[in-house]
Amino acid sequence: MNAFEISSQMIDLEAFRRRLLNRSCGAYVQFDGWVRDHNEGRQVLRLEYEVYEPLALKEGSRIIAEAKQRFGVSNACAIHRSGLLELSDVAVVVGVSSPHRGEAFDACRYIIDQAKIRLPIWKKEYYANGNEEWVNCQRCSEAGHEHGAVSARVPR
Amino acid sequence: MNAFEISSQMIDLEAFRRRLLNRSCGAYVQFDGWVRDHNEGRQVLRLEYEVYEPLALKEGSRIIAEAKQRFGVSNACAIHRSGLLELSDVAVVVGVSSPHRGEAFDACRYIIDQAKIRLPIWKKEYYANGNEEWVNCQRCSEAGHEHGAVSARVPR
Amino acid sequence: MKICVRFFAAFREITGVETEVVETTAASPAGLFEECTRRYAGLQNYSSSMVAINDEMAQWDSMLSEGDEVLFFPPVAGG
Amino acid sequence: MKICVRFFAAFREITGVETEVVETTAASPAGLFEECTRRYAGLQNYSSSMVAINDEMAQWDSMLSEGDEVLFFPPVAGG
Repeated sequence: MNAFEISSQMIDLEAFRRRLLNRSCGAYVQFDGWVRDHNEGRQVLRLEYEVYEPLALKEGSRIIAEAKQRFGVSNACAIHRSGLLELSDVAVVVGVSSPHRGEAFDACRYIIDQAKIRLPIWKKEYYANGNEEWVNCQRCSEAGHEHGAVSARVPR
Repeated sequence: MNAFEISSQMIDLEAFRRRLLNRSCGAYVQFDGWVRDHNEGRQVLRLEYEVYEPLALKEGSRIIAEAKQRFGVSNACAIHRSGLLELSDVAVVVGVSSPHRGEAFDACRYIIDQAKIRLPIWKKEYYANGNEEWVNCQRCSEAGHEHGAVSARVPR
Repeated sequence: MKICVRFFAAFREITGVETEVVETTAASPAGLFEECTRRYAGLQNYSSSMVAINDEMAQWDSMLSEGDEVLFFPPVAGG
Repeated sequence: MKICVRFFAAFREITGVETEVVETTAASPAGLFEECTRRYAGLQNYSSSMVAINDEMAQWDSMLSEGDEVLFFPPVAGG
């Protein structure tokens, strides 16, 4: 199994967690991204993830490898959903196990932060009023292009 | 159910997580403390937690309330085990749900950091060589008494 | 030279095109995207858009070569 | 005055005592603990030890009152 996966099916969290169990680890940190019923004041009914898999898998594995190297954690995995999701579904899960907790927290946060800005994944929200809309990464819009080597503003 | 609990039984993680599910939350961060097979170079076989429940419950609830107030998260819970634990058992679990992820990470870390230094809980490790020992909170020993109002060095 | 262009998500919906092969003199993805905005009304210079060439993330000023596949990504929103 | 003293974890194992009622003139938990170290060989001044009075965390220089229950906690290690 790969450290980073895309899944069109509901994520099996128990199986995910078991992959990270390690007797030499005292700390496990998990982040779940849940489908939220609102966004910027609008009522969300469901959403859809479009994923460009070849690159998402490559870039996702790279992020995991960076986190392991940078924080020295024992193990790290993530799964991101594609397709249609309902409220409270798990859109993404990141798990990190490590002998101590500090680096597990840091690595988990690094992975989800990077995943949100580097993976070729797009989210379309369906609203209660019948509208639908592609959602921008809020932080990207606010902060401009902080994606290091992989991003650039389209020049005017 | 209380936000902070002590349990002498194996923790049911699925039930724990369900308590924190919330449709208005997009982020869930969970920390598990696992029983590790080593500590400071010694092989650990199992361990035992002694808990002074009346105060642990009071202080644990206080920590959760502080985290909710300080970071503005929607929901936070924790369960700490008492009694004998085997390798890979979950010794403690902390879960935080929140609309956004930053505060969920911060609150989860605050709760486990505070729990480790403020709760009247003691850990005895049983080693492969037949020895057993009460384990000090490493950070406490290193940093001295940084527990705010609740701690003090025993004066000489 | 011939370049294969792919549009994703919002870009695909704006252009109505998923994949097209274009004949271009653009030297970089930036120039190529500029050509596209002239061809497709509504295609805009999103800030934080990204570009990939042959399934590798690339720079907007990377060099294009004959037969490259250029992927135009609107701002991403994983998680 | 009479004070109920409770020892936990390592302290209990060192003293061999879980609960005892002592007659003391100590004004604070610090003084009371000092008395205990004279009574129990091996009971030491651990740094980061904590004290509680009547199930509330307390300071080592808090005032003791007749009938208080004083809990001596060796350094904790939750999680």
